[in-house]
Amino acid sequence: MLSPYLLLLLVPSPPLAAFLMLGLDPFFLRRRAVQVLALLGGVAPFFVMLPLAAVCFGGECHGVVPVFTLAFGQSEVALALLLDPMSTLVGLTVAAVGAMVITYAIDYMSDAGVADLRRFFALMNLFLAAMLTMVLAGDTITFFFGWELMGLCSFFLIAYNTGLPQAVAAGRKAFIITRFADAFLLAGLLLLFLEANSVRLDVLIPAGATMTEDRHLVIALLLLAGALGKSAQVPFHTWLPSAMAGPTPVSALLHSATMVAAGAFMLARFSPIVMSEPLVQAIAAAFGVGTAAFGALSAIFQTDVKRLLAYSSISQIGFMVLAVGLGAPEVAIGHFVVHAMFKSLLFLAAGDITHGSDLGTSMKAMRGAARRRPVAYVAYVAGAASLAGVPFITAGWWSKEAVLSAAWNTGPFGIAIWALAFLTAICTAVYAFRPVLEALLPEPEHRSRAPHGHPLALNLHHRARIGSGFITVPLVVLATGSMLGGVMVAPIISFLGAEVPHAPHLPALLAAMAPFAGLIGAAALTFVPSLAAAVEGAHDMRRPTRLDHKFQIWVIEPYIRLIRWLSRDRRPRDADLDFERQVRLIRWLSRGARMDGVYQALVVRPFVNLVRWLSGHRGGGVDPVGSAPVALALRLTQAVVGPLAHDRFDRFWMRSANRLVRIWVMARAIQTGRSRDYALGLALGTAALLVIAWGTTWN
Amino acid sequence: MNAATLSILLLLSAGLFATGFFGLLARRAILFQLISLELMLAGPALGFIAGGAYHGGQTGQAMFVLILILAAAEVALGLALYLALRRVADVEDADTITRLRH
Amino acid sequence: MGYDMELTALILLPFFGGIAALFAGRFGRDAERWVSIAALALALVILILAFLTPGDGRWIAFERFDWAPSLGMQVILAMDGLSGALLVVSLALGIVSVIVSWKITEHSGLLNAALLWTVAASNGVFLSFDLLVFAFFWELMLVPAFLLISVWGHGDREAAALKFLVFNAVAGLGLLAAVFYLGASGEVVTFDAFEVAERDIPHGVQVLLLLGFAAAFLVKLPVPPLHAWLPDAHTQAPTAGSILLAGLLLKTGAYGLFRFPPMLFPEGFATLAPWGMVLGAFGSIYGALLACGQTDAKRLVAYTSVAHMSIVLMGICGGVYFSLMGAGVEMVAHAFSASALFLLIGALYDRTGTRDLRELGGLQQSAPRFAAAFAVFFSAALAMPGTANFLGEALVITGMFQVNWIFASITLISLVVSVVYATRLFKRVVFGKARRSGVVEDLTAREMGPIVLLAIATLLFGMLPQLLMGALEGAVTAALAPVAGP
Amino acid sequence: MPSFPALLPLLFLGFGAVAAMLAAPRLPRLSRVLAALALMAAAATLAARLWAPAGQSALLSDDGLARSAGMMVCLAALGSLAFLRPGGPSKEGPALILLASLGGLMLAGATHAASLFLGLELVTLALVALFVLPLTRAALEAGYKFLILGAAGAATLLMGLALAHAASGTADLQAFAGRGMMLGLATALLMAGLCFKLALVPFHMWTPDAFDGAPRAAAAFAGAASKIAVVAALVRLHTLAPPEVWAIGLGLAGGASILLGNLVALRQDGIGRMLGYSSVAHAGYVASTLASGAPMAAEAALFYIAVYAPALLAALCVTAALGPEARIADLRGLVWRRPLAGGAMALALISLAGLPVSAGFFGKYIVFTALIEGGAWTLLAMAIAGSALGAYYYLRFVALIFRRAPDPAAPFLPAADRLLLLLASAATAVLGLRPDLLLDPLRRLLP
Repeated sequence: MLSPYLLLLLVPSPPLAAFLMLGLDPFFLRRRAVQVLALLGGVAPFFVMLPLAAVCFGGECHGVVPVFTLAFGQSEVALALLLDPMSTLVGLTVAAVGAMVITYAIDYMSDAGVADLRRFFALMNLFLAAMLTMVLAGDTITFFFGWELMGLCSFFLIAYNTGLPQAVAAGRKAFIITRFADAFLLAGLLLLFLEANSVRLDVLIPAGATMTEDRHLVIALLLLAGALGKSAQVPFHTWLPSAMAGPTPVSALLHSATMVAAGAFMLARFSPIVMSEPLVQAIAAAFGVGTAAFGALSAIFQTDVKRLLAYSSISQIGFMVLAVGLGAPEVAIGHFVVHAMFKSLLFLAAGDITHGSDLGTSMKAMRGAARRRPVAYVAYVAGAASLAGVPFITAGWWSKEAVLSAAWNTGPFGIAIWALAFLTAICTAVYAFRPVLEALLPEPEHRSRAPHGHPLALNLHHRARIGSGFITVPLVVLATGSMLGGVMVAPIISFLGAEVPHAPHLPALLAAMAPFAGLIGAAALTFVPSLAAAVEGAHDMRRPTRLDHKFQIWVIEPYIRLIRWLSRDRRPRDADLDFERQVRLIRWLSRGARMDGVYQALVVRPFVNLVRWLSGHRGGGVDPVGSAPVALALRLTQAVVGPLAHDRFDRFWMRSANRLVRIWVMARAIQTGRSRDYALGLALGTAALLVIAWGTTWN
Repeated sequence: MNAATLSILLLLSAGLFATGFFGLLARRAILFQLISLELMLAGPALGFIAGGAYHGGQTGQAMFVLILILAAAEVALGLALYLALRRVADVEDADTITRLRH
Repeated sequence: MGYDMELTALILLPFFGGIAALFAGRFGRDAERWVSIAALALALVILILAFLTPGDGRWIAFERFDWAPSLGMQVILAMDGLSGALLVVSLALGIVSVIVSWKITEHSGLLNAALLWTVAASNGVFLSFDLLVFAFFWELMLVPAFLLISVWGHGDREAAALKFLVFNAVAGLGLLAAVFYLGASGEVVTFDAFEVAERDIPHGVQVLLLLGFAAAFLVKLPVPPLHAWLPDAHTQAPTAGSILLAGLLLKTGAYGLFRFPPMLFPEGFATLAPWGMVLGAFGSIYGALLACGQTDAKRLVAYTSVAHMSIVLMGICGGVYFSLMGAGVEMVAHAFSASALFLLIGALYDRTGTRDLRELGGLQQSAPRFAAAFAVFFSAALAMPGTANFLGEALVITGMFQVNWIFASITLISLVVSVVYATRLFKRVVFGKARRSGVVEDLTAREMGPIVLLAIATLLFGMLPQLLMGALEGAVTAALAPVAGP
Repeated sequence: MPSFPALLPLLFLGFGAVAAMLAAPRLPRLSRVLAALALMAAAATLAARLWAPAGQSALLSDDGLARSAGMMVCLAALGSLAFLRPGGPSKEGPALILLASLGGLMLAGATHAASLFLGLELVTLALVALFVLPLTRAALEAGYKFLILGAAGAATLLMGLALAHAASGTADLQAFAGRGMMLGLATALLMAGLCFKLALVPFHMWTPDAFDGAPRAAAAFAGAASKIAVVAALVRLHTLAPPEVWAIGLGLAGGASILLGNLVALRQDGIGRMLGYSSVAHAGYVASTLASGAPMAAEAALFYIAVYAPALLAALCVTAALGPEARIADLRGLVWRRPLAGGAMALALISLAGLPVSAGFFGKYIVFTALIEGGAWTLLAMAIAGSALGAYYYLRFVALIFRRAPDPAAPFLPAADRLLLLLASAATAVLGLRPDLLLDPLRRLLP
């Protein structure tokens, strides 16, 4: 009898088939055919997952389907797909979110050309297949295969708008940074393989957990680094906000709900290995909560909805990493599921609201949403509430509460972590509600004076053609999930085999208050004009704004005192300097702690210089994203290196050749052409021979 | 004839040879170079005669005759060349015949 | 031992096919091309038949007969999985290169002959176990390749061809001297590698001889600082030349290194292998960095070849099962992926007349098939899992972890840098707007054929690695045994 | 007492020379045919008697070495004759070639001072005359230099012979087999004379000028036929006399020749001069082979020079067709204009460079092997360095032969030239595949 687990093989197949059919060029496909194929490929995995999930929830939840076996010398490598509670849950979530996003994209992308549409959906389907493969992987090779393929798709999808230099540069940045982190993961996985002599997760994880050598620590750290990179955790986070240059469905699926969170999933997957080292655990928890706090703070000061959501993803995944670090991977998975729902919802709703606006995805484009796109706006509110963790009625509250409780329960350090996480929760609520409140503001005047017709009319035109059900259904489904999904959190955690952590009443109560505190903050930032202007102005060097008095007293003043104290500054206060400092603070936060600049200075510029030095070529243009310092550095190095063109070794060889030519010039001068000189040669030769003869026959 | 005489004669022949060689190196006129060549060939010829006289065979004399004949042939060729060179290139000085070089 | 002629035929068929192609042009349009393809296809069929007949375990096929007995020269042809895989590569790339140069009408008879002779000579290298015959084919390979570059190349082709030849011929002298020494130093003059391997050569002599062998192999590989010929040769060579250069000639260096040093000089190899790894580690980074700095697309790919072949060197010198297996896989994988990239860039050059990255762009919009093909081999260049390149590099890294984690880390760094250059190439060629190049015509059916073939090969060996790894098993174990001994 | 058949080749050549000279003024074409027939007859006789039992006379030895070398001399002379351009002021070329070959045959078989000297002088004087045949300024210059140096060299050799004769009382070359300072000095002088003919550094100065200025066919004779004869003489002699003198002297001269010849040829643009310097270098390989003292040195040296001859003949034949001042640029696209000439030239240069498929590869093999067997590591290093340089400059020319954009002007190739190119290329290619065809007989013929 066929095992029901064989269905596992079918899960990634539909999107893969869709990718192949869409990607193979010789087939001619019309627009409608492309959309149908894409939709089938995108939705089918969910329906394949359903019976599997049923089997799994029915209790028989450990199925391994071997794909094939490789003989590697002495060791055998068995590739397999694995069905266990974790992969079932995550797979189901990914399949569901993927189906929703692809459905949504049918409408959203409808004004693209057929060729671009094919490419887009081919890649989206490939991504879905890769992600499902990774989630269901039963061995490290398949796992890494999916993992890397996701990265590749991410590169292509961010750079979907190939004519846009920022998009291409953002794609490269994302790819390079994640690939850098993946190198750590690969190293970790290979070392694990060498330790356990197997790649099968069901063999390797128990084997890995029992290692007691230094290697264990190294492997755990390597895996952690890989996870941090993929999940855009500090210090690798810079790629994620840039990645928002991709289309909104891409951001919704890859760069929030699924791929980015894969790092947390990986940590949960390998938690028996990673988390049996207290040091690694502590590092993970520290990075998690630090990233969560940092991401939330940065998100507050964003003026672009998608970037805001990107920082939010960074922050929320920080919570998942924190949970894993606290030794509660099950809680992390719970948050993963919930986060996937509400974050994709937020992206989809925001995308729908801002679609076609000539303000792009700026916060201002949200204005008037309630009137223009009521469904999307309501969905957005639901998502934001879930993100902020409005108690009881949203799913977000349940999962976040589980994380906070886990922190509280960990002991004295846990309480510190809890405190930080609690503050983060407040910040979360602030940024979560900012777009919601922004949308209540009146629309800016110049919207209607868009140069190329009325964007709204354009959108309506497309919608009329495709039917807005493609937009509405995903929004409604995801909104429902974000609100009511909370009831699933506890079953999920217990299904994964862990206790649902419960905190005492006081911290729980405090945590429940956080969203409301955040709401107030958000209202202040939105409706107090000077504050709003300050946030706005922080992004624009040329328009410095004086901040509101109260904000000055409560936030800026302590900060400046702190800075003065830290830098031992005893000089009298200088208003301009103070102002400079406060602008710098906000700008620092809003640009993701300037890690981009740090990377630029520490990695990119030396790298480019090295390459230029080695290859000595006159460079063309470089990344337009923040390329000014690079260009300057290039100009400088060129002035020095320019004359020394080419590959150093090549130059060495060519110089030797030239030297040989010089010797040649000297050598040929011997041949003077005078017969007397020739005779002299003869005489000298004879004399030499005579001397030799004399010397050798002397006695 | 004893060994000492042979040595003296051989030294003489070597001296003749060396003188000829020196002439070849020192003189620039083609004609004198040809004369030096003759001298160079005379050296070994004397050597053969001396060797033949010392050892008492006919080989030395035979070689002497052979050398004379070939030296004559050589000089004949040389003179012919000299005339041709004068006609074609109008040169007497061997040092100016340096068109082929390097 | 059976006395079959199948292995001999694998060398002679392309050789005589080349002679036939030289004169076939008079008998009809494109006759020389069809003759060439027929010869190569026939050889491929013979090869496949040889695969299907059962061998003696270690060798799939084995032939031995006298060539010039007074010189100690025998024809010893033996094919195991490694040679077999490389022969498949060689014949397949031969066909590809004939197809690619279909449009070249200038002296096409000699062109096809040169292509076929290159294939024949490298087949000889892959099969010969008589060291003198090996050296013979080794040197022979240079001549047609030299012609390919210097006659049908671009730009300053003579200088590039000469540079290629001088580097390789000079380095080949080291091999020749060592081979001659081995032949002359025995009791009877023999170049039979199996017999030579039995000899007890003193350690110091082994090291010296190995240096002679390594000179030739490392230049051909090439590994920095001996790589200076490669970028020029690749840049100026015609597309078919680049394909054979990257796909075949470079592999002969790797093959030689894989096969002979562990077999003939086990102790000397053990002494020098760490230095080889250092060289490989340096080369893998150096090549990758330089690839990042190129503005000529072909030069860029040429430098990636330097990086990848350095990884192969590291794998071979690693001397453990995984690294050797990885080196073998990487050799085959790189043959396909680099050839394909050269093919694509060549096709682009035919259309736009430029390979300058600053002038190219916008393929995605104007030529989607082109872009898709680029995407596939772009993934291979940066060792995406699923391509054979990943398998090779991952195996090398695994092996390096067993040997020395520093080398493994360096390989990983080179892997990261590969993303930088690969995305740069992709950004400049496929993305962006068409700059000077204008709108580019998409790939034609004739160009698609080889590309699809190469893509299938790259992905097939990546997804079903047993196909390749099973074949390499014997050679890997053979290379392993002397080093791993107690 | 030598049998009549042993003398037959000499007779063929001698009478042929007389006949050719008589026919030359009126019937230059007949003169060429006669000369060719004489050479063929001599070669055929030698070939037929190749395996006959060895004989010995007072002056000449009739053994395998003499026969095989003589046969090769005749064949090489035939090759030179093939592209000796008829016409010009003097028509005695074929007769002179026959005389020179006669000298070569004597040199190859010489066991006595008289025959050695006679052979040497015959070759030198005939070559001088051949050099100046066109009576152009360049030819006269080359001839003059060769005459002056050749005579000086011959005198040096004679001085050595005289010393040996005085020391031992016999003019038989066996006289050198003794020991003592006198004999050592004699050997040195003898060696100087032979090194001159072989064009070893520093006795080589005449070679590039001759290859440049003299008719190519004459240069070909000087480079191929005469060198074969000298190598045969060296092979015969170098085992006799004080071995260290030979070894050190030949080793030094050979090593210097390899380095200097290859170095100076490096960037020569004149094809003739390049071949001249390369001929110095190749003579260096031969000399260092003999100096190595390996058991196989004799056959290696003969094999090498035999393999070198057809390549040189082909290269010079093509050069001759390109005109008196052929430069590298004249080769541009030659293979597209004249496929046979271009192909033969390319094959010849590849053979000189020692790359397969060409006899030169095995020439390199045999030289390297001899050096390894003899343990001459310094010479081996020099040979490797020289080959490295050689690869560069030969292939520089090959690259140009295959350059695209053909020049419409195609050089004229008479039928004899074409035949020569075909045969020489065939020999080079066949020996490049089956070196044992030549090496096995040589091995059995040499003592």
